[in-house]
Amino acid sequence: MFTVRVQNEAFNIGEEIGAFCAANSSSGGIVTFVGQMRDFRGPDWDSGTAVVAMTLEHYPGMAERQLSDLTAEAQRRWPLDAVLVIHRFGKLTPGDPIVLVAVASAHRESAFDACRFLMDWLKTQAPFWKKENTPTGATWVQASASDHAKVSRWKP
Amino acid sequence: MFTVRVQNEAFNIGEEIGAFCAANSSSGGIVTFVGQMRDFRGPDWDSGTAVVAMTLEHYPGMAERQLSDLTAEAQRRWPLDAVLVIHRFGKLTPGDPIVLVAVASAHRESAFDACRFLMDWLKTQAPFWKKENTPTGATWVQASASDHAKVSRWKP
Amino acid sequence: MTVLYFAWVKEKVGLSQETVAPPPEVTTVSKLIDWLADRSAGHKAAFANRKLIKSAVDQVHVDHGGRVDSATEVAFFPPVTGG
Amino acid sequence: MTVLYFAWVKEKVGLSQETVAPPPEVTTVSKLIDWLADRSAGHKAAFANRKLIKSAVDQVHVDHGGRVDSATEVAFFPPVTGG
Repeated sequence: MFTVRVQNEAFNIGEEIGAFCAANSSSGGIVTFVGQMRDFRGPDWDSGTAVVAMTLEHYPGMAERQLSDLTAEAQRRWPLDAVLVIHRFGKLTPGDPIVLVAVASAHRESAFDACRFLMDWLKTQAPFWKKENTPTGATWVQASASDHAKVSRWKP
Repeated sequence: MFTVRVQNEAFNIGEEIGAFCAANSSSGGIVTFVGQMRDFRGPDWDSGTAVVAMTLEHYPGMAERQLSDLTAEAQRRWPLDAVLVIHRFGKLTPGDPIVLVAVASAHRESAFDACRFLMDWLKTQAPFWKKENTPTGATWVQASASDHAKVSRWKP
Repeated sequence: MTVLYFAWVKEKVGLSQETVAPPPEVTTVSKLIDWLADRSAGHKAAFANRKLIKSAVDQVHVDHGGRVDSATEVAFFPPVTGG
Repeated sequence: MTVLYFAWVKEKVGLSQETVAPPPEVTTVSKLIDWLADRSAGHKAAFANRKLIKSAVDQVHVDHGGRVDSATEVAFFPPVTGG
């Protein structure tokens, strides 16, 4: 099953991954990526700035469509049994999961490759924008140049 | 925290991954691999042979030591916040999780690389042996040549 | 044509969306930016450095050379930062 | 010296472990295999094709050229299939 969910509600990582594994118990390997909201910005907590909350803006319609297109592309490239993508929008607090990508395949290589492909593309293509609230005000997060470099390895 | 568990008892994937993510909520990215016991042997279910149960034999002492050494090597190679490795032994039934590797890092690249490194090495180095019970008898699983090829990419 | 703005582009323009009817010579994203920039001081500020602005036509990423003649929805936003 | 056997090596030998005292000229894994193979028909069958057999000395993987002079624990097993 190939599922994309773009949602305001928080989700429970353990429940989602547990259910995904149970639903795909015949798949040899399951790889998941979880991105969580960090409570700091910068190289590490000590030298960084505290982030007390985050607002994730998204482009309704296009967000779902982009993630579905990426999932379909992953299916074309690798033999996959199932994919689950969940992405939050709205207000988040530190520790909240932002994104979950889970991939099931008979082959662990394919599961690793497809999960990484989905994350690399999601980071540069999916229309979401993070605004961080720090003690000194709210600022839009800058896009990462290295994220754009990473995606180039997946060019067909 | 860097934890290795080699255990006879079944474990709950969702609970383990949920607790790992909660304990590492400041890590930007968490990558997990779950290997589950398949109910068939062969390329797919239709052309394969049913597997009704499995016994995982292990080398007590060396299994824990190998997995701890691999985890330490991953720590040397990548900036990791935490690693959890759980590997079952004993009698398993289809759908049971066999292995879980979870890696937390500030950098998703490092988390992906380290998780894959651990799985590739675990498959060729950790002293576990699978015996499958099929309707026609019990047989030891053959080692995969491709698993040995995969590990060569991690040579220092 | 519906034009959508997101993130700081939205904040500078001061609108999340608007319905516009550009003249027929506005055939590309680039020309649409030229045309929109004249609508208000907010628009001008948002599009001041157009290299920072990404665009989508009918929910598909396109560069500024992309056609907008038959578009029903055009969106402008900074590089994405999800995940 | 304790010798351990796993998986089908154990089944062929018919033992999971045994304590042995090989003579001083048994300095390598390869020589230990030669020496063990003579202990029983089961041992001979297990070590018939030694290319199939992996070894560990004191819980560290070594090839058949590895030293066993000062080993306290030597293990023989097929290629691992965990994970």
